[in-house]
Amino acid sequence: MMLALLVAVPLVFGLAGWALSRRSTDWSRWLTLAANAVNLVIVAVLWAGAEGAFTMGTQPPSSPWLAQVRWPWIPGLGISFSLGLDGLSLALLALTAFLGIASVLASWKSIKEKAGFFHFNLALVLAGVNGVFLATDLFLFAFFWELMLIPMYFLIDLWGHENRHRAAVKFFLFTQVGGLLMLVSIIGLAVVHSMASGSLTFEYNELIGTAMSPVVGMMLMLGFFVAFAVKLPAFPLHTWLPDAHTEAPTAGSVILAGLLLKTGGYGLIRFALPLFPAASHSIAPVAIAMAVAGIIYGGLMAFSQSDMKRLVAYSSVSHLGFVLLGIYVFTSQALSGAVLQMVSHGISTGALFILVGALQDRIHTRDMNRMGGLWKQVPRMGAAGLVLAMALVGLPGLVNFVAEFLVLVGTWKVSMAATVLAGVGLVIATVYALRMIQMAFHGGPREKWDIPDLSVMETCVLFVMIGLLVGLGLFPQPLLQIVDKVVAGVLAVIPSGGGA
Amino acid sequence: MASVSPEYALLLAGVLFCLGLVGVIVRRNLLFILLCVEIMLNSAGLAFVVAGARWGQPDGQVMFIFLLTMAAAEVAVGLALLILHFNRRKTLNADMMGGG
Amino acid sequence: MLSWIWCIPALPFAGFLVLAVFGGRLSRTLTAVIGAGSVGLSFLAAAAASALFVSYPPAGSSFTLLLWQWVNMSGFSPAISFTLDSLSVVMILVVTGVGFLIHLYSTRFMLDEEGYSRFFAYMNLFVGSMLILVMAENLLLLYLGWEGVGLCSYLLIGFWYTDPENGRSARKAFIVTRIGDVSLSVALFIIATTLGTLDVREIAQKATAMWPVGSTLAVATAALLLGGAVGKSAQLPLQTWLPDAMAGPSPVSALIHAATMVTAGVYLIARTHVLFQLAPAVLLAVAIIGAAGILIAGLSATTQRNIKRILAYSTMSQLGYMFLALGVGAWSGAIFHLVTHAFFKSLLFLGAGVVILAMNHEHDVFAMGGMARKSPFTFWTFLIGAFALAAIPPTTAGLSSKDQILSQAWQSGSAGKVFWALGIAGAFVTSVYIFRLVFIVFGGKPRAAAPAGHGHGAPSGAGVAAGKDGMQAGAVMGLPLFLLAVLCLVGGFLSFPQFLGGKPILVGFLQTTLPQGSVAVESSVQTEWMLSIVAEAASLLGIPVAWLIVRRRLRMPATAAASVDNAAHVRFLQSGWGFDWLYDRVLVKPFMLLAKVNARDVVDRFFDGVGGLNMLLSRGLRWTQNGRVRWYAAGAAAGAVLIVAAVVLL
Amino acid sequence: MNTVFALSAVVAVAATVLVITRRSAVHALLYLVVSLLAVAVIMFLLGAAFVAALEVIIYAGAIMVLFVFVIMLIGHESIAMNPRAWIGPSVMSAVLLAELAWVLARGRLGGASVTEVGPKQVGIALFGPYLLGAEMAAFLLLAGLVGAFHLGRRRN
Amino acid sequence: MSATDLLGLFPLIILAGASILVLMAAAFIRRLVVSFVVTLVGLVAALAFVGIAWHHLPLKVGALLSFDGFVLFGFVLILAATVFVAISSWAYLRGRDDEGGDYYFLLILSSLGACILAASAAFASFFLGLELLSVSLYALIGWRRERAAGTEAAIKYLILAGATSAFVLFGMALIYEATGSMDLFRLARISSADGLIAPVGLAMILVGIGFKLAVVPFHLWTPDVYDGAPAPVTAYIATVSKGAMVVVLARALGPAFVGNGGVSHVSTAAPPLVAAGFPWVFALIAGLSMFAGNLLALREKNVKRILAYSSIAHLGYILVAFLAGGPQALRAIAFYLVAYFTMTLGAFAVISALSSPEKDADDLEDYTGLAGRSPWTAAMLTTMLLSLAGLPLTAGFVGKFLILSAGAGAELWTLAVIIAINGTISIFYYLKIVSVMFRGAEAAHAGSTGHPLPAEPAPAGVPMSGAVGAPLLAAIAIAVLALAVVALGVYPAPFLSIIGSFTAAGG
Repeated sequence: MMLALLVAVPLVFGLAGWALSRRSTDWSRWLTLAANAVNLVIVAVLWAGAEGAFTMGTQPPSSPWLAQVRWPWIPGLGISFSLGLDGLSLALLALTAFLGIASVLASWKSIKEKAGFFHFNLALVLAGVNGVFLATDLFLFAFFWELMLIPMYFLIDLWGHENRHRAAVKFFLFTQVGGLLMLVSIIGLAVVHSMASGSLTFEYNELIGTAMSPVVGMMLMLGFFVAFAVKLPAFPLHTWLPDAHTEAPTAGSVILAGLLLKTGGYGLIRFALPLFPAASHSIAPVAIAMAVAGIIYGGLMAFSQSDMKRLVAYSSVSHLGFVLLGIYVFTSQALSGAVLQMVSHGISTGALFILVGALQDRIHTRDMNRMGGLWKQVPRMGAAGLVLAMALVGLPGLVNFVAEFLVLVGTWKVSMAATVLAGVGLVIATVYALRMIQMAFHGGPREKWDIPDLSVMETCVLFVMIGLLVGLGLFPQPLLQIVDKVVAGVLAVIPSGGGA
Repeated sequence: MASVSPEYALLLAGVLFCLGLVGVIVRRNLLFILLCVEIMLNSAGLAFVVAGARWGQPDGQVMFIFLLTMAAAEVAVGLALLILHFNRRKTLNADMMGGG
Repeated sequence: MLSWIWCIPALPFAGFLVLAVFGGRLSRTLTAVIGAGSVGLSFLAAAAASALFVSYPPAGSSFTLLLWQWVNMSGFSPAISFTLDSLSVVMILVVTGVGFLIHLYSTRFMLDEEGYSRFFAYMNLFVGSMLILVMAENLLLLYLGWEGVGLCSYLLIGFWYTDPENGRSARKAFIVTRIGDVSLSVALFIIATTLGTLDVREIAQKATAMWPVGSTLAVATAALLLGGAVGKSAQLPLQTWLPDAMAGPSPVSALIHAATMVTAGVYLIARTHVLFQLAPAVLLAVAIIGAAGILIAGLSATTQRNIKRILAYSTMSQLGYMFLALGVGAWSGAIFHLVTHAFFKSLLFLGAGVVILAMNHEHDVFAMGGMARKSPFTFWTFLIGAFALAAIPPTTAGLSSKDQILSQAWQSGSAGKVFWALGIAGAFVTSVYIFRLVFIVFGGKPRAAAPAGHGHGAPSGAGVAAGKDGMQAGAVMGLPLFLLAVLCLVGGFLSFPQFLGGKPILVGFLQTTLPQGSVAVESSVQTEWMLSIVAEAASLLGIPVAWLIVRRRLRMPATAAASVDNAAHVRFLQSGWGFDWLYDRVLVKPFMLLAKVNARDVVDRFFDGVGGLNMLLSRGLRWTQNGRVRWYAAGAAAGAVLIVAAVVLL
Repeated sequence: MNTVFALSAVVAVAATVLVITRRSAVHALLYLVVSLLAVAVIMFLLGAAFVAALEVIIYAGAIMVLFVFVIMLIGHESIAMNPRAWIGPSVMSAVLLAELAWVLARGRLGGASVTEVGPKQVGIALFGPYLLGAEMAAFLLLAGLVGAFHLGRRRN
Repeated sequence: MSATDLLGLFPLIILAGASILVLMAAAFIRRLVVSFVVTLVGLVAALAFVGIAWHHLPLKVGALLSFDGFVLFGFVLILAATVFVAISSWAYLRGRDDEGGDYYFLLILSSLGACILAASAAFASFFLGLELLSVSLYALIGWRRERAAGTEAAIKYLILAGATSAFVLFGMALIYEATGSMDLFRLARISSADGLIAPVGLAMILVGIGFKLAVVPFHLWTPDVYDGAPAPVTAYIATVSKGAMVVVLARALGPAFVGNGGVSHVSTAAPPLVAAGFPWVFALIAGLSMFAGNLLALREKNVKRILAYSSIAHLGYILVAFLAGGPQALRAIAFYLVAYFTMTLGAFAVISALSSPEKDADDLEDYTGLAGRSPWTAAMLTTMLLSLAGLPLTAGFVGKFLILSAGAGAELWTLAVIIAINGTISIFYYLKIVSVMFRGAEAAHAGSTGHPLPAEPAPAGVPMSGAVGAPLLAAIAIAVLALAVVALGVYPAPFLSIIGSFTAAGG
């Protein structure tokens, strides 16, 4: 019931806000904010319940789910509206609600025209993302998966920057081709299952463990893999990301980087691995190679950008390489690290985009060649930028470090080469992060800017996010504990998985 | 009434059909194109008659009659359109038609 | 009893937080009080803790304070926990003690700079991180402090951020050390995955139990740890960042790039000496690196013009001594030299700071001169520092520690003799470059009139006026100089050579953490005498040589001087043996090129191609839509032909 | 295989060829009438006297007259054809024809003879089982009529 | 035939009667509204009688017509579509000095033809229905005599329809000659046993079918005719004439594919048709149609032509399901037809609502800033386009899903992947239109509107503005269609069960 609310609340509030925005656009803002607040509360309640379940062990060992909802939807096709919550979903749902609030606040002033429609789209994306994180019916999953795209497309296409139209379409096409292939795979899986069991169903819990020939398994798995690799984005399929990130409005970038990319990693952990353990295991080397390539290539690209948002975008490519790496080495540390990395990257990059957005609102450019010496002007921005740059670097004390370290520790057992190369990636991260700080805030002012420092609201948002980064950096354990069960469950089914 | 092998008659129909087809594709003059369509239809009719004769059933001829009516209707509308077109464009050249 | 030691690092952090949040709105006085005060308190706490530790030694002569479990996973559960043993006690005393003095000095030195609070925020953050580094119970926490000090070093080198050149130096420092850090982190991966713990003590036990001496894993681990150490301690081959790091304010150089951070590498090796003992090859490498470093850096120092660069190279060469000590297994000797070095090198830097301020931010020694007359107090303190560095009586600091190192080198097997010889040569070079500096800067009469400041931050007219002389600068800047000078004079007695009737207090104290190494076999008094006499001779010989060099150089006409300076070997030495040039060609340039070439993601071109292909096909197909009914009919006919063909043939 | 059939077949083909090659619409029309008559003869030979008559009356008569009217209305223009335009289509239909011929050849050539089907049977069939069809045909004509009426109407 | 069998005829009879009535009424009262109302009543009545016939399935009227659930489903589809076309035609013809009597007459007749086609059981009825449909359409396409494009479109359509009908007829003749049967359902049982003549005949019939479905390579006429015809008529061609043909195709040839796994299973005890390589032909046609349609649309700037091309692709999708065979596939086809009808009708309804007497609103330019001028219309059109693109919350998504499942069920993996790829390609041009609609709105904000249509007459532009008569009705129709699209997309379950009963009943 509560799970359904997580999806319904943003939807309803968003619609209401849109409708009321004819009267005053503030309605849409407040309502979207409220929707996320409500969601945050719900998540908190669920989390408390989960903690209880862990401490008291009340959670039935049989089912991995902390909570479930299942209503008939299209019985004729064995499709039901079924949602399931476990630690992984919980962590990401929390992230969603949090970033939702952050993005609304961040774009409070900057969105002036068609604010009602804007916030409706925002709410719709969030609803879709929540749905993705909760769906345990594969059709429903695909449904939400595609659902996320449309409002995101509008966010980019209507409120984006110079080349928004091209970027929006590019984003849509890339994700769509993956999505449709995944749909084919989903159907294929259901068909294979029905041939074996005689009953057509799309229910995750029933499809799991479907026996199939290696070839079929590989084919179907590839469908999923491509979809998620595009979304993640993994190395050769990443090129939509820089454009989309660069052109999207601040809130869009935050959602995109903070949440949509996470759906890729989530999909891999939730579906690609458990549904096709054998195939996943056999493709692991490729995935690891892609991951490492992404880490290094992304860093290199980030270094060579002069557009600040592009730089951050490419840094995302690099950092999500760690997620892919952590997922496909099949060790508990690495996998937990990957999840942690998703959360940390969500927060840090989100914050970074908020910062860059704030900067762009003031000086109307993202070109770092025109910045420089801004620290004098806007010390608070500078300080925030510095901390976030350190998050990119993976400085200890911030959660990003814990995540990356876990991933690498886990990877070492499997592939030393990958670990070392990823380490090189960390050095490159240092290079581009410092370059960003240097070009934007340090050095002499290249142009005369006379701009206000962060507003109170922006400061608060960023302060909270940075606080979270540090807090989780020193106390990551609660989060790790929440996902621990999921990690164990996933690795249990992988042939060589479960490596301590 | 000496017997006529249906196959040869069918062959003849085929020949006529193909000639009509060639005409439709080759001729630029809309009037000719319509004529050629008529040839094709007529050959189809012939084929029906042949088939009917082959089985000694009236159905073939019935179909021919239907075909005849259809041809008539088609020609009526077609020629009307033709005139309309000619009055506007002052030519019947099919390739002078717009579109594409 | 010691459960409150968490506040030793906590105090500077608190200071940092306060300054970071309210920095802008605080008065300079208040800032100074908070900035220096937090470190001062931390020093008192450290002192108290040490006192308690000494008077009531805890069980196992080490006390561990577990704050909370950082990560808790099967086979990987590092904690946030501090440990207090003899080594860390020594370290925290040095860090907080010297740190406090330098803070005190800075309150005056930086007074005229803008970003006053920013400076102290960074400095406090640094002290905090350094304390975490030395108090960390497990290597992951140590790594946290390790990166923290790296960050602070970056921030403080680039403190005057408006000058891009400083930014460059700062980035260089961070990135180069970062390379070492990666090697260190890989070492951590090996330890974590194979030994299943990062707790230093457990590592010691398990490693000795699981890894035979010279086993691959042991060697690899030790080598990787060494990689980290050379990065931080600016030893070969990652030493190139330190001279550039002098772009930062003098107190920064004193604290971070002389007294504390750069010695972290030494500390790390000492901490994990068990692993190194398991890898003799690596241990030898440490010694070689050290020995080489002594000479390479020392020789470079003899040709520098920038006063701070001279000191920087000197630091590298002194760190070389420490590494040499570690290499020959004289752990406590290394730490001893670390301590004394902290005394005299920070003294030298602070003195240099006064001079620079007086010269209105002029760094070229040849533009200076006659400082002795202008500011006698600075001169005398600086001179003491110089003596200490050159290990010449009456100062004892450098003397005893270096003497110990050399004697242990001598005793450490066959290679030891070579190392000893190199050490002696190093001693000679040391006194040459330091006294060259002294003669040029303090001797003679003022050469170039103090040129206009290089304009870091505010015009520091007040700085010049005040900075003329430490004394006139008032107690605030004078006191630290004085105290450090005293420490240089007496510091050696912490472990005065026994044949001179000294007591190895420090060494004995460290015993509990660091085994005596080869010092155990105390060699005969005669050898001891012989060794130290030779060393002294070498050092003393340096002074006249330096005098000759300086005199010749100063008598030269400008052109000749220029030609000398431009001589190939001089420039080679000045450039620090051309390492920068090498790295620039081999690493930096190619990286830049790659980045430049691929600025527009080449992968994307492929996808553009796909899109273009679609558009191309589209255009091609549109050609079929030419509006000609005859053509359309032909299409249909063709279709008919094909279908019939398919049906007939299939 | 009697000569009459062969003869009329030849005539039909020849006339049709002329139809599609004439420049002048009137000539083509006349040739088409000829070919239709030939076809009528063949139908007669096939024992379908009734439709043979219809062929002559309606096709050669009524429909062709329509064409004549149109030609009178708009005067016949002659549009040049370029000879090379013939190649493709001719080849294509040749292929089609070949396929057809081959198929027929694989069939039973010179097989069963045909039986005559008189007008009576046709009438019975048309207004028996095909009654609905007749109705539909009626509506078909009506549709054509109305359509032509609308299109032919002058602007009012 | 018994009396109850006549029940099946009633809808047809009523249609015929209605057509005459319209003609009469037009003769006396030359008012557009009258013809419209009569038409509407006739269609509704026919629908009602379909409901009655529903309870007495299966019915067989002589040799020519037979009725089963799927046929009645087709009737409902055709009649409902005609109702919507009639409505938007009313709004469209208004102010084009036309009393529309014979327009509606022909509209009804073509629907009658479509119904006959759907219900046909013999060659004769198949052919007559086909022709009735075509001949009525000739005039409807060229309806606006003043527009050259219309006339030329009509001529093209007439010539091609005539030629392809000749193919169909010749094919029928061949089959009749070979098998002696003119039973439509005999087609599915054609096998090599019938010699080679019969398959060739079937191949020639396919030419005619392909022409009506506008699939490669018989698709070339589509853009010109869609462009030239009046918007409502275009909608009619896009939906009814294709739908009827799909129904009859599924009835006549569907059985040939039942039970076999489609192309990949040629060997397994497959029905004769399969042996004759027809599956390959269909597979090829389907794949080519998808690619050709979507690729052609990529660079198109004319909305009507874009929709023409996209319809080619959509028929390709349907053919995949047809190829899969079996009840699953039949259900998929049925649902996709409904979805396709709804969204296509909706799109064209918007277009015709936006069209001015001078010109149809078909340039992409005309849509810049639509969202700014009349947000509701823009929203409706967006819904339709997103549905055509097959995105969730719309019927298109579920439809595509069903098609894919049908394909996967028959293990037509290649075609399934081709669908996926094409789904992506198509996104590009659908989004292009959507983007333009909103983009201009921004331009309007910036002060420079693109090329806005005159706000009047754009009745649906302000559907809630209480405009009377035609515009209001058209607006309501559009709203209904949009709602249907969303409803089918969000909660298709009940509708699927209805379809299930249709396809099952007396099938």
